[in-house]
Amino acid sequence: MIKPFAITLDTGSSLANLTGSWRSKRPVFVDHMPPCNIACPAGENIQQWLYHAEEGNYHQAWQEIMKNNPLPAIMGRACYHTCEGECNRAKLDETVGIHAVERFLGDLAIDNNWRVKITVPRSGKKVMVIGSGPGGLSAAYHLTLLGHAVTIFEASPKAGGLMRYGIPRYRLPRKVLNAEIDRIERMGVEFKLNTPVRDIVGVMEEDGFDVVFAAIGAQLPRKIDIPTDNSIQIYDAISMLRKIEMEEELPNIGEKVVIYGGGNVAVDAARSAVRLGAKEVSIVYRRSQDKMPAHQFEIKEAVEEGVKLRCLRVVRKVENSSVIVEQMVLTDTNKPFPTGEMEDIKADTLILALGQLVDADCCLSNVPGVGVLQGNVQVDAAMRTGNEKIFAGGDLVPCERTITVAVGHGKKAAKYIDAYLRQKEYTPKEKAPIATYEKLNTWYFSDAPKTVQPILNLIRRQSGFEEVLGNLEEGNALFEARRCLSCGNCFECDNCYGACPDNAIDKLGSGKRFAVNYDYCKGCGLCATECPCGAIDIVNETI
Amino acid sequence: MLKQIEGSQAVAETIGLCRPEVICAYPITPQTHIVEGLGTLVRKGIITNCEYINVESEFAALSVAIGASAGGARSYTATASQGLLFMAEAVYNASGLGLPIVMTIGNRAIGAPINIWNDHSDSMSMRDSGWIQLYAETNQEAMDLHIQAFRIAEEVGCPVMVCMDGFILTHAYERVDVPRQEQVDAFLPPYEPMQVLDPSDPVSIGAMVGPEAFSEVRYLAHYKQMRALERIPEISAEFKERFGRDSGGLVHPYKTEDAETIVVALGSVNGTIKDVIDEMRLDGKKIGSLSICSFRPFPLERLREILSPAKQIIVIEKNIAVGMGGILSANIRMALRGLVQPVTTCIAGLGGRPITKKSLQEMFDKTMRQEVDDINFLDLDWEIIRRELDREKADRRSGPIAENILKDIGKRLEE
Amino acid sequence: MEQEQKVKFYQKGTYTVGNRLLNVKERSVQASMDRSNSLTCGHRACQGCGEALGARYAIDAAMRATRNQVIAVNATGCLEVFTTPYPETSWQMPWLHSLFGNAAAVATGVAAAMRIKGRTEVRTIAQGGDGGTTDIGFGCLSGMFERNDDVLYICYDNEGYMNTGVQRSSATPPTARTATTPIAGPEPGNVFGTGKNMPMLAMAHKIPYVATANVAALHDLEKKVTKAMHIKGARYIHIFVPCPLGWGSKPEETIHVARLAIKCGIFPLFEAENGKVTSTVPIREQIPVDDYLKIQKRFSHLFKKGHEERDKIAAIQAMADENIEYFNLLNSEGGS
Amino acid sequence: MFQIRFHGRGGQGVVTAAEMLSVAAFLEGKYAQAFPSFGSERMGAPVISYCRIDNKEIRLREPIGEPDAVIIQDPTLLNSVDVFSGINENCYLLFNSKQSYKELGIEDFISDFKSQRVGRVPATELALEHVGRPVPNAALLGGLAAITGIIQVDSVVRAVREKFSGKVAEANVVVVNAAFEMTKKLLNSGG
Repeated sequence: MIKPFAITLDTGSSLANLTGSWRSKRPVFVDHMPPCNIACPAGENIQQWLYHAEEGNYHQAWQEIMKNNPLPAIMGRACYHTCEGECNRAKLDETVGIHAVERFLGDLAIDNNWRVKITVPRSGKKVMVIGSGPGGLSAAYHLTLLGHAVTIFEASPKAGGLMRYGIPRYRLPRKVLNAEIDRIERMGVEFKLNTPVRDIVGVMEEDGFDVVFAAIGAQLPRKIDIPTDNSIQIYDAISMLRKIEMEEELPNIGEKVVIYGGGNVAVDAARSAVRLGAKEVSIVYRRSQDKMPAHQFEIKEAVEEGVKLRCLRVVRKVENSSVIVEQMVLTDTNKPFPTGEMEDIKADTLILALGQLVDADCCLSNVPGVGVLQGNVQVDAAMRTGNEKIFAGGDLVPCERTITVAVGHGKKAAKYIDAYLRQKEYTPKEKAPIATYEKLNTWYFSDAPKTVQPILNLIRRQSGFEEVLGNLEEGNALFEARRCLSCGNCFECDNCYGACPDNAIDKLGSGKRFAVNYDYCKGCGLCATECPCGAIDIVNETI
Repeated sequence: MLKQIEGSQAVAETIGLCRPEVICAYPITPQTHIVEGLGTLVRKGIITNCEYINVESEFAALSVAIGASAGGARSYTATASQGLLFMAEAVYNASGLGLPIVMTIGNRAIGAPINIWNDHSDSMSMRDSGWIQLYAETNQEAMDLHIQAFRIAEEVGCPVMVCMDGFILTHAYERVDVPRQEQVDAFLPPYEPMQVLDPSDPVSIGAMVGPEAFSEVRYLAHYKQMRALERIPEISAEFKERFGRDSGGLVHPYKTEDAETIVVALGSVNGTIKDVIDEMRLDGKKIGSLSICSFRPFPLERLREILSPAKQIIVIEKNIAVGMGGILSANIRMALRGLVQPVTTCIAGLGGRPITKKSLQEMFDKTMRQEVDDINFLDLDWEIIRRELDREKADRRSGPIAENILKDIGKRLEE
Repeated sequence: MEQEQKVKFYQKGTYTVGNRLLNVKERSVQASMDRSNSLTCGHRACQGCGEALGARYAIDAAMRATRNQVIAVNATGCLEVFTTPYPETSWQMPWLHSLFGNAAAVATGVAAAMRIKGRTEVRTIAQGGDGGTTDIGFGCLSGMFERNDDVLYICYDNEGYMNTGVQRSSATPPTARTATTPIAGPEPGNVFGTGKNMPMLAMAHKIPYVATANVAALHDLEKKVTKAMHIKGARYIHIFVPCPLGWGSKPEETIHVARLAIKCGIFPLFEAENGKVTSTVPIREQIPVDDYLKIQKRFSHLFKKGHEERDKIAAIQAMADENIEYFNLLNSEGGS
Repeated sequence: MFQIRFHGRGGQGVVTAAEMLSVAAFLEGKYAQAFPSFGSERMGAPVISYCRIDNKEIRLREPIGEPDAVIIQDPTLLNSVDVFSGINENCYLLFNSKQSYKELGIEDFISDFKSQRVGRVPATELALEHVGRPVPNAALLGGLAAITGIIQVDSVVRAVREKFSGKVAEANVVVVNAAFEMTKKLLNSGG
C-alpha cells in the first residue's frame, strides 16, 4: 500500500504519545481491611476465603480459614459471628451469611477428610497446653504447624472444654466437635485426658516442656444469695449443661423451670430445659430484652420453642414452690429501678445463669510471676503472663468470653511462643485502613438478600437435642459467598480495566489482578470511582 | 461502433465500459441523463458488478463515492452547477484524500438568478480543489476523456472531473464511436488502489494535519498534478494508439503554426471557433485556435510554447470572475508571463447565451484591428444595462435587476 | 422448610465489567485480555472522556462480533481529532475520516465497495458525535437509513459541540449552559421546546434496528452492538457519553453521571426493531433529576442558593417522567 | 450543411423529432447533430429543437438562426413565437395542420416561398389514428422527406424503428409513410 504522507497513518501509532505526562494524580491499587476481618476475634481473612468459596474453590477456601482457625465447622455453628455485625453488605441489603458458609466449608472438610499439611521442620521444642477448649486447641494447632511438639493436658474425660460441656448438642453436634478435635490430634498433638494439672512448674520440669500455654477457662458459676425455703431445686446453668453432656443422671427439673440471667448460657439452659421436657420455661432478666447479652437470634429461637421472657425482673426469693420476682422500671438513664411490685412464678426448678468465674484456686494461682486480678489471669499484649515461660488465653484472661476470642488467643499466643522458642521478635503486621461502606461503589452489586438457612421443623427442635440449624445447600453456600462485596480488596471484576478511557490499566491474568500503565494513565480517576470494592486509591503526584 | 446518440447516453455507455463498481446518482440538470442512462444499464444487467446508489444530495453522492473509493471500488458520480457547489466540501476532501474518483460535470451556470443553461462557472469554482479537470470539445471526446480519466486518476491517485458543456453536449445527438469492451479493458486495467480500507491491513485514512506538515501535504498534491501534466499526454498518446483517435491530452492546437492571432477556449465552443477560423482563413487572415483540454493541471509551458509566436491572444471564456475578469485569461497570462502579447478576454455564453459564429467573427476582427478592451463581453445588450444603471442612479431601490431587465426586454419587443 | 428462597441467582458484581465467576464466553468484551482495543493508548482525549470510552466499548464489541472485520468511518469531531492527529493514530482497525456531515454517506460507499468486492464479511460502522449526527450529518444519515444501507451508525451523544468549545447542538438539553446558550437573559441556558430526539427519528425510518445505550451500562451496550452487528441493513445506536469538559462534571465521575442519567429516566435505554420499541431496560433505583443535574456545572444556575429554579427542574423532571411512562421504565425487577 | 428547426410544444416530441431526423441522416452515412433549445421539462411550453445534416463533421454549436427548413409542429405557435425567424425564400416550410394555409392565416406569407418547398400534413390526426397519441413528430419527418429530399423516407422509417419498438414503431412507420405520400400528393397537386 502506498500511504499518502501525513493523511494516512499506521494503526496504533499513538502508542508513541505517552499521555502519562498529563497526570497530576495517580491511581494506586491497595488492599484495605474488610470490616469483617477486623471484627473476627480469630483473625480470619474472611474476605479472602469467601473469594475462593465464591469460585466454588472450597478446598482453597477452607485452607484459607485454616490459616487462622482450626475449627471452622464448630465456629460456623457456635461462633456468634461478630464479622456479620460489621458486614458492609448490611447497608446495601442484608449481611453476608459468613458463618453459614464457614460451617458449610467446615462440614465439607470433615466429609472429605481434608487435612492440613505441616510444612515447617520440627523445632525440637515442647509446648505444654493446659485445657482443650477452643483456646487450647487453637494454640496446639498453630504451634504444631509452626513445628513444635504439643501436649494438651485436659482434666475432663473428653477434649473440647466448654464447647463440649457448655454448648448444647442442638447447637453443636458432637460428631462435628469430635471430628475437628480428631483432626488436630492427627496432626500429632498429644492429648492427656483426665489429667488435671496442679503443679505447672513441676510438670514442665518433669516432662521437659519449654513453655506453657494455659487456657483453662472460667468454669465456676457466679453465685448470689437468694433466700429460699428449699421448696424448689436451684441449679447453676453451667453444671446443668455439663451434666446433660456427661449423660450422668439427667437432672429432673420438673415441668416448670425459671432461668435467671440473660446471657447465652441462660438461653442454652432454657432451651435445654425445653428439651428435657419442661412445659413452662421462662427467663427472668433484670433489664430490658434488647439489653440481654445473649444473641438475639438465639433468643428468637428460644421464644419460638416456647420459652417465655420475663424481662425487667429481679429474683428476690424462693417461697412456696414459687420464684418471687420484683418488677423493675427503666429510669430516664435507661437503668432498671425496683418498683416494689412482686410477682410469683410457679416453678419446679430455678436455674441460675449469672456468668462464670475463673477458679481462684487453679493451677496458675501460685506460679511465680503470674498475676491474678479480679479473678482473671493478667497477660500482656503477647498473651504472656508475668512468667516468661507461661502464656495464657481464653476466658482465663480479661476478655469477651467467646470461643472465637479463645481461638484468636490461641493463635496469637502461638505466634509469640514460636518467636520466643526461636528467640525471634514477632511483630504483627500493621493493619490496613478499614474499607468502609463509603469507599465502595455498590451499584455493581445487585440486591441479593441473605440466604436463610433451612430451619428445622419446630416440633423436631422441641423434642430433642438434634441440631436446630441445618446446613446450606452447596448452591446456597455459593450464592451466599458471592454476596461478599470484597470490601477493600480487588476481586478481579475488570471494572478498572474496562472503565479506563485510556486503556491504561493492564489486566495481568486470572489471579494476578491489574497494573496501572503509568505511561498512559492521565489520572482521571475513573478506575477508582468505578472500583466496586474501594481497592484503588487516588494519590497526588509529586510535581 | 458508430452510433447516433445523445451525449449523455454516449457518456453513460462509456462509463459502463470502464467497469465502474459504485455509481452515485443524484439528479441535476443538465447532467441527469447520464445517471439515468447508467441506472438503466445497471438495471438491464449491461453494466455488471456495480452498485448503483440513489443518494439524497450531491454532497452525499460524492461522499458515497469517497467511501467506495477508499474501500477499493472504482467510483463514479456526476453533477453540475449548484450540485457541484453543494458537494464542494467533499470535492476538496476527495482530492485531499487522493481518491481516484471520476466525476462528470455537465457544465452549467450558477445562480442566483437560477439558470439551468450552460457556462463554466461551476467547474471553474472548483478549479483549485485539487481535482484534475479535463474539458471535452465534442461528445466523442467526452467519452474518450472518461476512459482516460479513470486511467489518470488511478495512476496518479487524484480525482478527475470530466467537464462537458451542459445541453450543448449532454443533450446533443451526434455521431460517436463507442469503443468495444475489450478495447477499454486493454486500456484500463482493474482498479488497484494505492491505499484501501482493509481489515487485514488496517490504516487510518484522513488524519488531522497541523502546521508542521500541512504545507508539505499541499506541495505533494501540487506535485501530483505536475506529474499528471506528464502523464496526461502520454496516456492520450496511448489512447490514440489503441483507439485511433486524438482525444484528451493537454491542448488541441488548430492552425496555430503561422497564426498571428490565436483564440483560446475550453470545451464545445471550440467547434464553432474552428468554423469561424476556417472562414477567416479563407479571407487570408492568419488566425488559429487552441482548445485546452487539461485545465488542471494547467499546461503553462505547453501553452507558452504554442502561444508565444502569436501577436495576440483572444480568450473566449464561459465564466466571469466578477470584479476581476476572466479566469482562463488570467491563467493564460500566467503562461505568457514576461511576454508582451496582449491577451484579450472575451466573456461569452454565460447562462446559455448562444455563441454564434457571427458574433465571434466580429469579435476576432475587432481584436485584430485592436478595437477591443482588455475585457469584453460577447453580445452584451448595452442598452439594457444602461437603462438599469440609469435607474439605479435615480433610485437606489430600483428593484431586482433581473426583473427590471426582463421588463425592459418586454418593452423593447413591444416597441 | 419454613421459608423459601425467591431470589434470582445473582452473582458477585453482576454489573461489573467482568466477572471471573462467569465462564469466559459470557463475560463482557471489555473484560477480555484480548479485546481488540480498537481505540488504543496515547489518544488525546480529555481526562475521563466518555466518548473515548464509549467508542472503545462499541467498536471492540463490534470487532468481537465480526471477528475484527470492521471498517469505521468517522465524522469530524472530538473523536476524530483526539484519535488521529498526524503523525499518530490510536485506531487499530481500518478507519476513515472524511468530513463533518457525511459519515453516513461515506459509510454507505464503503459498504457498497465491500459488497461489490465480495467481501461480505466486512461490516461498516459510521460514527460521529451528536453534532455530526443530529445536525450537520442528518441529511446523509437520513438518506442512509432510508436506503437501508448496510451500515451501523453510532452516535456518541455528549449533548453539544465539544470539539469547538462547547456550543449548543440539537442534542443539548434545556437549560444547559453552552458557549452559545450562556447563562444570561430571561431564559438562561438552552431553551425548552427545542432539540430533536434522534433515536425516535431513526425509528421513524423503520430501519431494522435502533437502540440507545450508555457508557454506564456496558453489558447492555455490548449486547446491543453485538445484536446490531448480526443484523443486515441500516442500524442506529445512540450512546450517551458524558463530557467532563462540556458538562462541568468531574472526570472521575463520567460513568457516575451517565448512570444517574439512566436512574432518573432522562436517558431511557431501549431497543426498537422496524420502527417499534421491542425492549426497554428498567430503572433499578429511581432518583430525582436533581441528583443528575446537580453534579454538572452546566446546570448549576438551576441550583443557586436561595434561587433554586424549581419550576425548571420540575420541567426537566417531567421530561424524565414522560420517558419513564412512555418506555415503562419502572416495570419490573432487574435493570441497570 | 442542411439545417432544420423544429417548433412545437413540450410533450409533442419536438426534441425527439430532431433526434430521429439526425439518426435517419446518420443511417444514410451522413453527419448529423440534433439538439434542443434547452429548457425545463414542462408540458405545453413552446419548445424548439434543431438538426444539422452534413457530409462532414459538424463542429458548429450555435443554435440554428438561419434554417434551411422549419417544421411547425403546432400552428398555434404562429401567433406567439417568431417561428419564421431568420428564414429566406428558399427555406422549406412544413406545417402540421389539416387546415388550409388560408384557414391558418398564412396564405399571404407563404406565397413568397417556392410552392414546392411548402407543405402541410395533418400529422396529429395521423398520429391519433395510428399511434393513438397526439404525437405529430414522425409524420412530420415523413413530410420533411417528401418536401426536401434531404432524407429518404426509408431512413426515417429505420430511425423510427431505432427509436421505438414493437407496435408503437410499426404504427409510426405507417404514419411516416402515410405522411410522406400525402405530402407528395399535396405538392403534386400544387399545394
